[in-house]
Amino acid sequence: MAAPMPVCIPGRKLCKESDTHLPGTGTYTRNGFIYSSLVGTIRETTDESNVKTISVIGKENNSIIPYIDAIVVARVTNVNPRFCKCEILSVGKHHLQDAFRGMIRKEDVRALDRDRIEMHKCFRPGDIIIARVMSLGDAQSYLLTTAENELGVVSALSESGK
Amino acid sequence: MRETPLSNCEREFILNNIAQQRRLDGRNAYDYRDLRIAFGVSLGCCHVELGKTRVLAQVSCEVGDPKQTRPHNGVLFVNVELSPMACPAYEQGKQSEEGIELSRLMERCLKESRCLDMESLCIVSGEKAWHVRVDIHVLNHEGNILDCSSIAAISALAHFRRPDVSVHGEEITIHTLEERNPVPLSLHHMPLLVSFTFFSQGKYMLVDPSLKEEKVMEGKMVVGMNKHRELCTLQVTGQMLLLKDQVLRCSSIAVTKVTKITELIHQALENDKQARLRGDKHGFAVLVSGDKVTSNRLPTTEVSVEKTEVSMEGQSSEEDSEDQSATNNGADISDKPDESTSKSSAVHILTKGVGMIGEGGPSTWLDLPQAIEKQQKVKKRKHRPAKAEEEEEQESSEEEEQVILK
Amino acid sequence: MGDAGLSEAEKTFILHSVQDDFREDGRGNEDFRHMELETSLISNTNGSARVRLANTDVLVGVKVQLTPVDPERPEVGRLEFFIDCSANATPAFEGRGGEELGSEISAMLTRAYAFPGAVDFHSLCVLPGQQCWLLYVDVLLLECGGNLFDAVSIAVKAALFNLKIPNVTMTKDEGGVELDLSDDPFDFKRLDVSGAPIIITVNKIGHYHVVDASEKEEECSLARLMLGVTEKGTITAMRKEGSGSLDPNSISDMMEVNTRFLCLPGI
Amino acid sequence: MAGMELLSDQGFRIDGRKPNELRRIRFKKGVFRQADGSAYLEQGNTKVLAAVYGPHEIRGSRSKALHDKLLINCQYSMATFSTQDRKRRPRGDRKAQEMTSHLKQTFDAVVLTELYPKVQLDIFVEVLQSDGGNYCASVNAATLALMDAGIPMKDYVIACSGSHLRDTPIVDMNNLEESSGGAEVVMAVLPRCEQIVFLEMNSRLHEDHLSGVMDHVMVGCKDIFNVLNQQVQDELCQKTQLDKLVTTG
Amino acid sequence: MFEPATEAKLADHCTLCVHRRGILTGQAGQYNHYVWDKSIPNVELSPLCSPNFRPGPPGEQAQVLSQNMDDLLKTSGCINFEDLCICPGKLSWVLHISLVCLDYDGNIMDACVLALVAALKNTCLPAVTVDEETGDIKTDPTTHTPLSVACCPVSTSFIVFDNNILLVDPTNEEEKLATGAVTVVAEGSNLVSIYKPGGTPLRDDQIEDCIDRALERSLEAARLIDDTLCSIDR
Amino acid sequence: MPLDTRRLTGPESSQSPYNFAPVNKLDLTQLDKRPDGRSIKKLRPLFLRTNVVSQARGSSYIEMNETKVICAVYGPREVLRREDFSLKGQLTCDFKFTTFSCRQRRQYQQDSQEKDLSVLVLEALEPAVCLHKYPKSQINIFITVLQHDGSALSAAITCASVALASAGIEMYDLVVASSAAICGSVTLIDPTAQEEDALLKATVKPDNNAGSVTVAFLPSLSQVSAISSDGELSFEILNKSMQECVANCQKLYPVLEHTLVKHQQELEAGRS
Amino acid sequence: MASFTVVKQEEFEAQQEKGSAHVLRCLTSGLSCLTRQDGSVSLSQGDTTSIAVVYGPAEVRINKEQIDKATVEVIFRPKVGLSRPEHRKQERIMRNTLEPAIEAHLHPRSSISIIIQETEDLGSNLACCINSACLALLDAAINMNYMVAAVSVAVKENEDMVLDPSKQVEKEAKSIITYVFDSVNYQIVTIASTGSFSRVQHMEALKLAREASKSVFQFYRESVAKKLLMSE
Repeated sequence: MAAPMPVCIPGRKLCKESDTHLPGTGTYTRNGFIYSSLVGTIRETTDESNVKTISVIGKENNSIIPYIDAIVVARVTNVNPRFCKCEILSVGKHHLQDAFRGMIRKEDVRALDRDRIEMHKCFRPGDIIIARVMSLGDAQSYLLTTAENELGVVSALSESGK
Repeated sequence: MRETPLSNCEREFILNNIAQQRRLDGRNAYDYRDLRIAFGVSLGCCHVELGKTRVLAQVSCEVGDPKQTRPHNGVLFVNVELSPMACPAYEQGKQSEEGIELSRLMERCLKESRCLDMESLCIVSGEKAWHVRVDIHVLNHEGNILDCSSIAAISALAHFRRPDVSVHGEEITIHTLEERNPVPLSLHHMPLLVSFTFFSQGKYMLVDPSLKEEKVMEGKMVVGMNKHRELCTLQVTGQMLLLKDQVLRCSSIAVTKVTKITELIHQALENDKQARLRGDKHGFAVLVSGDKVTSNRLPTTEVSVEKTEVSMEGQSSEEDSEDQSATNNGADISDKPDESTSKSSAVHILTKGVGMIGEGGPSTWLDLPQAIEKQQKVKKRKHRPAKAEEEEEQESSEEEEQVILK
Repeated sequence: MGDAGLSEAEKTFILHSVQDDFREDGRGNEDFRHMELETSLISNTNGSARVRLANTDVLVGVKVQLTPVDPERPEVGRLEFFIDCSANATPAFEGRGGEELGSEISAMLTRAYAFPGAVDFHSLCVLPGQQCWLLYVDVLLLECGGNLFDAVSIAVKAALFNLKIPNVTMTKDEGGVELDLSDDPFDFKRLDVSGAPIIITVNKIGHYHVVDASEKEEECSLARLMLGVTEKGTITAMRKEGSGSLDPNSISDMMEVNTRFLCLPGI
Repeated sequence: MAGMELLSDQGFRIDGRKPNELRRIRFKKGVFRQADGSAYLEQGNTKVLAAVYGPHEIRGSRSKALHDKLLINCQYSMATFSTQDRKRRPRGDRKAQEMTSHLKQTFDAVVLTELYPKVQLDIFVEVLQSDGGNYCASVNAATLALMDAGIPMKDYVIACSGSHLRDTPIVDMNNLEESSGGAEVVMAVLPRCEQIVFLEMNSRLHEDHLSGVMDHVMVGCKDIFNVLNQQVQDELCQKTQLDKLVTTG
Repeated sequence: MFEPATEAKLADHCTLCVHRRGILTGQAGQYNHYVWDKSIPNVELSPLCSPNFRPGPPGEQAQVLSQNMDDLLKTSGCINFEDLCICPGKLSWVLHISLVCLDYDGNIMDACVLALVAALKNTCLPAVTVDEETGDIKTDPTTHTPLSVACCPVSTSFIVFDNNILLVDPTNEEEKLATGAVTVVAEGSNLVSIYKPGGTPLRDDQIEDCIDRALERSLEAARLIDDTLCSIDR
Repeated sequence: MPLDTRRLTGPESSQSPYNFAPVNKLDLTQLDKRPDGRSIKKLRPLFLRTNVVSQARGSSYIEMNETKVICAVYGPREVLRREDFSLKGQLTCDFKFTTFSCRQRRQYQQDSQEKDLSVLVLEALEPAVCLHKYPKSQINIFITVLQHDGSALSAAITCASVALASAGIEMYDLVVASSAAICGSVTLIDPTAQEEDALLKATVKPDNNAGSVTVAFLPSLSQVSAISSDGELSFEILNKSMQECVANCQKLYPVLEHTLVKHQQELEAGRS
Repeated sequence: MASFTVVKQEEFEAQQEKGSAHVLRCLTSGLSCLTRQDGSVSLSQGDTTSIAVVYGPAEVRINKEQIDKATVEVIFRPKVGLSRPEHRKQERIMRNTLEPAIEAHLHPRSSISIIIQETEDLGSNLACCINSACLALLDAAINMNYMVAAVSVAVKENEDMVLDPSKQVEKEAKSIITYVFDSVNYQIVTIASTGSFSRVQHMEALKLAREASKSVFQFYRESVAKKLLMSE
């Protein structure tokens, strides 16, 4: 980056909210103004229709917990005929300090002939998978899916564990 | 680990047998399994086998303050722990329902029956008294751990000797076992627990239930009694409805059982005493003696080894072997230490009270308490802004209002 | 506290009811609910009281005990508060469930009573530098229908008022001083509680300030201000509770509201 | 000898009762609004509160649920000020835990548990003031609370304690008699069919006296039963009459 | 009123060790074989210093560390417990030693030992006078007497990586991957303890090597402590 | 039988030597100069730094002369116990004095005072954190007081808010706290431990004021997120000293700002 | 048989008292002495006895589950009182000693738990416990990479070496070192020491212990062989 962008801290008033200035990540609006909610550098992006989005970039560029539609890396922990459980290791580029529990249901494993999926043929405990967060799920775990071409198991060991 | 439940047909089978006055191990309804009592080398250590059920009890004591409520008495503490040792169902640490019940029954049997003379445990009234502790370890759970532990506990108490004390005014001296012979605890009587199990609406009753019988029983009645036919505890557990005469029958049976067991205990104590006098082999080493099929014994063995000087040159040899290893697998010893040895001989004193050595340079923690107090320059830098802001605070506050972006 | 599980609709209803100063049980924002108070009902205690504030039911027992003085302050007696949230109030309190709430209340009470004038601490000292009375104030929460802190504090004050401290006779002998309590039930002294504070909680619901909130109302308020106030109108402890924040002015207003209830301490 | 002053030569007990005389019993059902059933009971100076919640779905781990019958969950606790010298904690100590499991056992035997599979019933007992016979008072209070909550039971379950002083059995002991170190027999029975649900004995009692004591305790239970039953019935009648009035307008 | 406090830092790792002196009153010390410990070290691995630790009572690691510290104090003879005695049988000092980990990045053992010794070395005991007949105790915080520390044991930890590579001063990451660990506590030319709790079996020469390095290091570290303490004017 | 089987336990009868030391009384009512030479209205110099705990997500260390507090922030972590599951994020706070931090030796277990303080800190911070951004996860704050020389609570609150900010947790505003001790007519800003317990021992006339106030303040939203007072105070005095505390919070705010900006710049430097 | 040991025992005690003794006290083992467990052993070294039992491979608590290997847990139960930090330390040593010896990866997401009960501590207790644990594992037929044998050596004030010291000797000794070796090429698995010593002493003790360990391994083999023989 060229010139050091101004650094701001939570609660700093950035500018008036208007149809030309929209709040981005790391900000919040309070009676008509955009405030920063992070320690970070201010960044404004202008799209073609000349609308500025004001956002604050903190120490991580992206969210630090799984969010809907995020691409996550996870390790399969156990598998049963209906679903498999896994622990989410990282969200996007951000590696999680401690894992979140996730779950892939049988019907979310792949897009095509879902009714002929056999879980234990798709996953084995220890497999590393890439998945997308479908929903926040229940109290226990996030709901994940691998029903896309670029999603699924990316690293696994053979039967003998070699 | 969960206990594997009894299959229905097995359950049926056992119940049917009981209905026909038969037990799996061929005993009669009111028979005990064979009982074996052994004492350890250390005093107050007793090991009881009731059939396959095994319990180890150890009595110990220490000097402590008496309870405010009973300043003239010692303290007796009974601790029963059902560890996974005994059976997989038990968990380490957390007391199960069963565990609580068991330890309470033991407490009531030993404490509330006042079998131990508490006054005699007092050293200086209101100040110092003996705390006697009975630890009961269930080693193997094959049913009826209750009776087994009560036997173990009481015989351990009878076997135990506490160090002798003498009080001269303020001075309290506790004599080691070498100085003076330890003194036995004074037991008024020997309460024992006998448990009766009931089956099919209390129609059938068995003494000394085995594990399987306990699994199918519907309720249990525990009778605590000493050989003077005094009831010390009475308790009905489980969901069943009893009638008075059933209770009375149990207590009358208990009488005979208790007298028999008490004799056995006395006999065992006597044997142990004789053995000790004769300087004979005693203790558990006998228990695990090589005469059993599954056991083995290696007699005391002489270990021949070269004398010191040999091991000296052994050292030198090892030294060179070391450099070899250092050479042949270079990765073997990381070179970190070498570096540290080479250059870290110099200790850097950063500030008063803060020194450093070795690799890595100063830690992020460099300006911590001691550091900062002394380290003026660092502090200055730190504090200037603070001070500055304090002086012209209005200015700073309006700067706060001002809008950065427009 | 406040786990009535209200729907949004209910919440707005309560909010409105507060707005037009006519709450669901027909009270105004600054009205207390009906309260019963009875004293000396547990014979095993030296002083006891029970307060029933609508559905909130509190039983307090005070026991006195002679203890060695605190080396830090050798010439005064001590108070100790313990709040037990009985499972009878709600199954959630079973086992250790109520401890958090309990410790919160006791902490507030301890604060409120932590000033010299609360009770005559010096009169609680039997033998300066050696023996003093330790007052165990044990609160038993039997049922909670909102506004616990106030109810508890009132019950505590009543129990202390009801407290009978047996007289102690000292006899000097050569080992030191012999203390013996008189076992005559009528040979006792009372404790002066005129200075004892009670807690008054003001809830901020919407933009309005509400006293003696019911459980439902408590759930609607994000922030509440609790004050320990004495008859003299002094404030002995203040604490903001709840996840919301307040602006300085509204705090003063709430304090205003509080001070309007100074009549209460003089029960 | 402790027995002496506990039982005077004229055959009167320390609190002036006759050997087989009960203490005064007062009780009130439905003292709480929030509980499904509740009762307050006094036996002499022993004061107990009982509350019943449920049957409701299992709290905590589902694994506790019993597939074929109701799970009864009890908690026995004593107010810290209830005893002569202050208790440090109201529950959780061994004695309380034991008492809890005894209560559970007692009510498991009498409540028709098979009617409510996979659900839970809470019975909470709080001793406000203890002057002997805590278990008995708790059981009796809980029975009333269960009735107040309308939980089906086989019968009343009534508990009473008894002992043996100077060759005379006594019933419904108070604190002094309990702490004197004499034997104590506690029984919980179904008074109509004389069946024993729970039996406990502490300290020492010679085997020969057992039968006598048990008889007297049984009688004691029946007396208590009559007292309770009488009032419950009366209240019921009054209530039904009220309802009649309401219905008929 | 300051407690002697020291911090040992190994790179990112920091342990704060403080002594709180306490007077043991009463006659507990009197019973010849029921004497209380006069130094009570406790290691606190609070959840603050690393995500591996949860709040609540100390976990296994903390307990083992505390025990190691205790053994060290007892066996190394670096403090003479007789010195702690004020008035035989009646009164004596008790050293409450709390080692609080502030930032856990591996090799806590070495850090603890370093901190422990350093803290011991700058412990000062206020003067105590006992009135004979009344038995009243008077302390004078203004006059201090430093605690005499006989020797200064230094621990050096190695981890075994991938069954044959030895690494000194492991970081948290390295410890996670380690297949074994060796800790040698040396004092001058003597070994106070060798502690290899299991892990992969090692050849004698490897152990020998550890001992060599430990002995070397002990000298340096001792110098570090002394120089540092000298730099504090007291 | 030691009760705590997980720690090495010493004799119960051990006492602090200071119990036997002569106590020097400090009378606050007529005091021209404070023991540490400050004027009545003066704050102690504040030293703050972030990133002190390498393992934590965010951490900070605060020092006001002899009051030293360290704080670390972990999470957002997932909520393990299904009971306290909520779609809104949760904040937990664990406040602890080290055993050696105070004049009297403290216990290892969290005592009631520490529990109380934990709750206070928590309630001071909650309004400032955008919890809705962290569904079904919790953020843990751990605070340890290394040395306590008065105003530990306000130090802790300030420290924690900085730690949160440095952890990159989204917040509406920072939280600054400051405290004051009132004795009779004098109001001591930012009291030391000595002054604080002089206050407790102070034998003031019944109608006289003696107490202390701590206020936590959100400077840019100008909201009070926590307020707590002890001791007997008249309504006016309390109100007045509250305003003073608020003013002091405003003074301290720039220090926090400076520290955090520096922190961020260091990060940037690290990145590029 | 009893008398035979008695004599030995006394001689032995005497020998240890008077000076350096390179004798291993007589070892006695009872395999599968208990019934409820998968493997159980009561071992006595002279008068020091301990009982060790093994469960597993069995189901594991979900929070301890490891997806690639079995969870090995060791519980040491002192005879008196609850377990304190000192016992935690011993537990830790034993677990770290036994864990690599067990082929845990053969039984993923299962638990192998070893419980050791101290029954009589009359010297070299730790060694006795470790040995009994190893035997118990053998008795439970758990796959192992190698066996382990523990031997303690005491260094007296007068520099004398005493192998497998008794309680009395331990009391007087300057330092006690416990070594554990593996059965493949007798390398050092564990060292635990109390009290200070010179490196020369360490090496001497090491040699001594290693020699002794060989006879312990021999004893293992015999015991198991005998058991198998009986079971046929």
